[in-house]
Amino acid sequence: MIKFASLLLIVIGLYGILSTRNVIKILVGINVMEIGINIFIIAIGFVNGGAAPILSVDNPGSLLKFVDPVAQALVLTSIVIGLGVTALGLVFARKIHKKHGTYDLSEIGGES
Amino acid sequence: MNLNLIIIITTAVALVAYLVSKVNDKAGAAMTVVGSLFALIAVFLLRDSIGTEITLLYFNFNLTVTGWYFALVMLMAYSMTAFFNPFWMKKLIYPAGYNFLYLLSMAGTLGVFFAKDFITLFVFWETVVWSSAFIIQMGKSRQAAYVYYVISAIGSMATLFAIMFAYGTTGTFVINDAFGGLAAYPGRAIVIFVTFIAAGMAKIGIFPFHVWLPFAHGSAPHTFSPVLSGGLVKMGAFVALLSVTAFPAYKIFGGMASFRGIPLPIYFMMALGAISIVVGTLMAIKQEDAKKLLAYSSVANGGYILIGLLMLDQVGFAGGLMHIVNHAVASAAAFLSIAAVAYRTGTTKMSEMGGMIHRMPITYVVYLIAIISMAGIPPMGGFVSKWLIFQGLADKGLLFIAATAFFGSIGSFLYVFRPLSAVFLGQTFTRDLNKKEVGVFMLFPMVVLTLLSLLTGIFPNIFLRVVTEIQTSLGVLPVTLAENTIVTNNGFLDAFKVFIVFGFGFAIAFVLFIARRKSRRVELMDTYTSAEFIHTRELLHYSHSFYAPFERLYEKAPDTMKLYHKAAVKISEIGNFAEAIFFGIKPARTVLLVMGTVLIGIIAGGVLS
Amino acid sequence: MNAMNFIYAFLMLVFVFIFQTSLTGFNRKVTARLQKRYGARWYQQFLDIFKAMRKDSTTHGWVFDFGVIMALGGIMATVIFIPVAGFRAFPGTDNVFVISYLLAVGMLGMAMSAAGSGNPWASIGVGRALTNMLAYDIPLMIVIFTMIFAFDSASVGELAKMQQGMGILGWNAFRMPLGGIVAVIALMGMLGKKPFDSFIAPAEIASGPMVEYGGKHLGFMFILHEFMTFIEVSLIINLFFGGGATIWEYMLKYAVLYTFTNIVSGVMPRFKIDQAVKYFYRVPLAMAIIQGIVVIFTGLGVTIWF
Amino acid sequence: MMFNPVLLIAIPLGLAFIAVIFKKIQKWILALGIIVNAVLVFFVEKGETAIGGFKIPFGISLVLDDFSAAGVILINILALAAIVIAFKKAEKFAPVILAGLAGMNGMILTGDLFNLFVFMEITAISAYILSSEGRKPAQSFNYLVIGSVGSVFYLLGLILLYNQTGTLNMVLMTEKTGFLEQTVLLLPVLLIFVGIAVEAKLLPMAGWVRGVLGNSNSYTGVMFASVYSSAALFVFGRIFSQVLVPGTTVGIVIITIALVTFAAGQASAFRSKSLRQVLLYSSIAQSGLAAALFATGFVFPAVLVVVNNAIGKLIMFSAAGSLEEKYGTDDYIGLGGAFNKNTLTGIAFTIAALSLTGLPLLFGFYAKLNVLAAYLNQGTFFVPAVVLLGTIVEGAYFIKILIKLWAPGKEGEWADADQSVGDKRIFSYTGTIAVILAAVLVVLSGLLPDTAGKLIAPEGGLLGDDGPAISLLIQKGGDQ
Repeated sequence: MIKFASLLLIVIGLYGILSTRNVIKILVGINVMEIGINIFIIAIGFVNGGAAPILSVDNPGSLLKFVDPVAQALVLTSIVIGLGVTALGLVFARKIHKKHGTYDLSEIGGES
Repeated sequence: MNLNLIIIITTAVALVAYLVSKVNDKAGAAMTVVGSLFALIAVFLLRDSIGTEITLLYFNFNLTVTGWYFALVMLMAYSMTAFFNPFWMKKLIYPAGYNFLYLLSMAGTLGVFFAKDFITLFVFWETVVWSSAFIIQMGKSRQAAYVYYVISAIGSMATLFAIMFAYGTTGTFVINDAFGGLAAYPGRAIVIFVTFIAAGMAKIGIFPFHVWLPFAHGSAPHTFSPVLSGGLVKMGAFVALLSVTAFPAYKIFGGMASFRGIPLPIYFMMALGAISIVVGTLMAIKQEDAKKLLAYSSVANGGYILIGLLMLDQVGFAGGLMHIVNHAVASAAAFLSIAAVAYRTGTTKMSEMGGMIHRMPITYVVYLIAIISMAGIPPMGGFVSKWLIFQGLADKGLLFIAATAFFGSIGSFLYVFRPLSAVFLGQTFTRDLNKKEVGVFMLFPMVVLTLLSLLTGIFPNIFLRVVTEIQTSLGVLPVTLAENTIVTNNGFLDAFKVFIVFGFGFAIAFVLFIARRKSRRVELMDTYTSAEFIHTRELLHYSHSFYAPFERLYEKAPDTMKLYHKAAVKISEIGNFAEAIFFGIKPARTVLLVMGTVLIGIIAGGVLS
Repeated sequence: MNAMNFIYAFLMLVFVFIFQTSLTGFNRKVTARLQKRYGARWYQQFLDIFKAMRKDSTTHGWVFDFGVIMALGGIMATVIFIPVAGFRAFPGTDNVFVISYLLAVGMLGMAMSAAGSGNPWASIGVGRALTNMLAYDIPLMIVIFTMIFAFDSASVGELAKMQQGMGILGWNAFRMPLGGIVAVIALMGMLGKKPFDSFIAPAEIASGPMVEYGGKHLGFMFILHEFMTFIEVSLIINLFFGGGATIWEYMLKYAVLYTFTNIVSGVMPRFKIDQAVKYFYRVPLAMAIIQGIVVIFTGLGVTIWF
Repeated sequence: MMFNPVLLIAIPLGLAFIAVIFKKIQKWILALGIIVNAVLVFFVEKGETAIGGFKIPFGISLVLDDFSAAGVILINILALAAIVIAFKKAEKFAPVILAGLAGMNGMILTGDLFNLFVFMEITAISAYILSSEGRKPAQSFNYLVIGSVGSVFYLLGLILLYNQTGTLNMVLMTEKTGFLEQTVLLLPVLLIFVGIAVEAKLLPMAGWVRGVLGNSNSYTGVMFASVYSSAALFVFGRIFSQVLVPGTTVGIVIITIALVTFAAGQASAFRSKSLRQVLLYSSIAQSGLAAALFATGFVFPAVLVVVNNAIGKLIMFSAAGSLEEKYGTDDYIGLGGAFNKNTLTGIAFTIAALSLTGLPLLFGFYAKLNVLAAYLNQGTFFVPAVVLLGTIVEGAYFIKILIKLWAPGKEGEWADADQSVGDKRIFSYTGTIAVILAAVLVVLSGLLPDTAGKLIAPEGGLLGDDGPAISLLIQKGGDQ
């Protein structure tokens, strides 16, 4: 269920990118997409009733009961990268505003 | 001296010429004379080593008598034209580059004629193409180099396709083996034949590839036009030759539908040659620029060569091979004489000159002999080769081709007479009254070429002996030669006797002429003008729109160049479309396109699987 | 090739000159009668030529002279190659291409000399003459080409001989009727007879190429014209009307054909030059091609068809 | 002495951080990093290297086979050349460039699909920043958005694959996807394709290219057109020729897209009037060709195309950017005779253009020959025909530019040096030497194609058995 919800988030993000001309809102759309994909990764790695993938005295049991640790590692990296890209995007947004006085791409006209 | 050394030395001389030209451009130009004469003599001496094979880097050469023959023609054009080079250095933007490329392209042609495998052929071919394109741009038109390159590229790429296709089919690049193995694949063979010959057709200037000749020949530096028309065009003839001999076109298409013994694919090519004769002739008739006129005449003569070569028989084929020499000599001489005139007057427009015969009589004679040969009038070489081609056509009964050949032949009287009349005869323009004949250094090559024209016309058998050797080496029945006579199925020609009888007639007329009272010399302006007083020389010279009544008949004929323009416009439109669709400032559209791609991919994948 | 050949050749030239010039004089009378005039005497043409040769002349430079000599020389050389009733001064040189192209040397010389005179009328005339040539020569050459293909020979003498001994229907003009018609029309063009005379066009372009000639130059031109007429008519006689078994037969046929062209010319108006081209490329060219196709693809006319 | 390939990533990455700290000397750090990498790249150990002590299928590994060796050598040498040509333009971006280089080396070397994603993002971020040099923030933003969406798609596809196979290691992935059905693979492979295609410049995904490359300078142009693009194409090759070899259905889709890219790129370049625009469209076209080859499995010809394009665009983009800086325009019609006083640069530019067109005696001919031979040996005639038609168009626009830049003068008059736009020098001395060296390399490798082929593929093949077939044939004149 959560998988589909996350996919829905990705679609919402895409819709956001497609439907707006506002730079900031586009960035928001990207972020929504990224959150969607992150949740999707987690959901893929999730095992119902599984424990944290740490071998300990409490939890020496069968491997099948673990939640996939790789997925979680991936998400961590992905979040960091998303953060970087968003920050850079905001810098560009600021520059656009400085140069053109607007955040709206359709008001910029042809910047070639 | 072997071929490798010749190629290496000429390339080295090219480099030296480049460096020398940086210091003194005339000295560098002199190097081109030395280099090309060296190559001419060295290749001439290669006669004894015909039949040997040799390798340089990854190039493989095979010394055939065919290659030897073509190479001599080419080097003759190069070396004779080279004598003009020193006088034109001032006009060139890159004298050093010109001298370098001049010799480099010459070395390149050698590689083409002696190539044993396709890679060698193609590499040297393209070297010639781009080095000459860079020379052409130094002339009067940038457009010319562009058109030249693009048309050449169309031909080259088609040929490359053929080469690779043949390689894919037979697994070898060696010309004879690769083509020889095609007999088992007649379907592929047609594609390969048509695409392979394309480069040759583009180079000879066969319709519809002829558009580059008037541009390039007409606008190239005056010292390069003779090479283009006399020499480089013949490279195309070489490829056409390969496509009927190495390819064994007659053998491979032997089983196909044929027209009077000519298999249809070959007949189609001959028909293109015939169209070129007509188009070249008609266009030449209406040109106003002497060099453009000669360029179109090259188109027409290229048609003769192609038709002759494609016949691959005893007589017509010999005519085609012989015409290569004759046209090279005649057209180089004609271009050189126009260049000599341009050297003095600074123009090649026919309506801007007149009466140059009184200032440059030797140049006039050179041009006269050249056009007599070009129009195929005895006693010059051009007649012999055209005679052979006519005899070959008559033997086979190729009516339509022959009709165009006659048209081109008679039509050539019209167009070759035009520069004669407009540039050399008629009233001398006031501006040109103090002009002088060009110097000995420039007259020398012109006179040599003129003598060659006479030699081929009076003793054609000297050249035809080599032609018979070529025919024998290609497995064709050689043309029959008696002592002075050429014998064909339906007639024979004794060129020497024709010359003697002509001399006899001329002698009688001459005696008759001087026996009568000497006539009084009057000024050129002293002519019958219906009692009007005209003092302006320029107004008493009829040169513009010489054949106006005839030109009117086909002034609405479509221009082939438009076809290429249209293609270019279409490509630009596709480009515009792609740019408008794919590139923009807003990311939304691209994202949408990306999603669309995935979607279409999924649908296509679903449909396909 | 020995001295006798040259003597024969010279004698032939003399004969041709006398014969053709007389015939021209005779035809001047015929034309006059057509026009309800009395006309000059039959030897008037000789008088004209000799008078011109005796007069003073002016020249416009060396090419003006050289062109005249080259023209007459070339034309006389061509005459020598023409077989007359089986007679050839130089055996084995009567190839039809040689004859028709050697003729061009003479024409080129004439054109050169005319254009060298510096008179624009002359250049206009030359331009028209060349255009006219482009018009009539193509249909004729196609027919001749067909003939060479059919009989496997390009020798004018042999082609003439092949038609003899089969009666009048053996002539190529009847074996290849369309070709025969084309040949006669082309002959009109070659001779510059009306309706194809716009390159001389008396009273229109001040007599065309000849405008600057006088004195011996004009005399040369007259002689040249006679020789040229002989070549052209002879070519048609030999190729289409069976030549002649004897010289008398030949002369008779020749006189009839030549007079015929003159009579036709006498009642014709004049084509403009582009009209002439259009005409030749419509009717005679089509006929020539049809004739060619018939002969090459069916063999009709090669084997006699009755 | 052989070094661990991880140094190729670690050194520039480390220096990047150092450069951030020591801003004063960052340009020397940049020079040091690039040079060290360019030298080091010849002395790295072949084979698989595990990172972080994990055994190979479990941890991240670096793979240095002939393919990736060719890739990293090319990238690092190009990066060095780009710096040499326009050091002034590069020095203020020192950390970005170093990080980007680390990212690219990582992209090519890594044997792990997720790790590839990380390196691609590092590279992409450095590219976004470099693109801001064009002072067109909206274009940079456009690039950033498309890039981000592309990477999200890549990640999605990757996760779907991971879900199916349970691995991220490329070798294992190859094995496991072999058991899966084509229909199952369709979506993830397409998503991954789209993600990589953004950087590899295949057409619907390359909407950012005109804005970014069209405003590049003598440094960034080279970086985008030749360095980044080569790295992306090597990744494309690795994935689609080896890891996720597309089946017929996906293959047809990908190859069609690639060929459309090729055709549209050539057509757009043909119509463009600005030098950089011509070049960027030509780059797109070349990418399309390389991608088509990779997707068909012709790795060696594809690598030749990539190398040829990279060297050619190195020379041409730097010259174009420099011309724009010197004359304020890169409209080639307004630059008539610019090579008049820059003969050496002009010759290098000419050689590069002719090589891209595939003229003989130059490296490009060898590449083209291999491309054609690969297809025709296989019995495909359509693609060679498209390639050759494209070549005609390509030749047309390049010769137009060359003629314009070499021979100024009005139509109908002789070419005249006095008509040229000016005599400003295009490059500094070092820059001229660099482009001349690159041109000499093109000529030499064209004259000795067999040696060049051996350098690129020492074992006679890359990622399989598609060895340099033509190379050997040339040597023997086809006597086989």
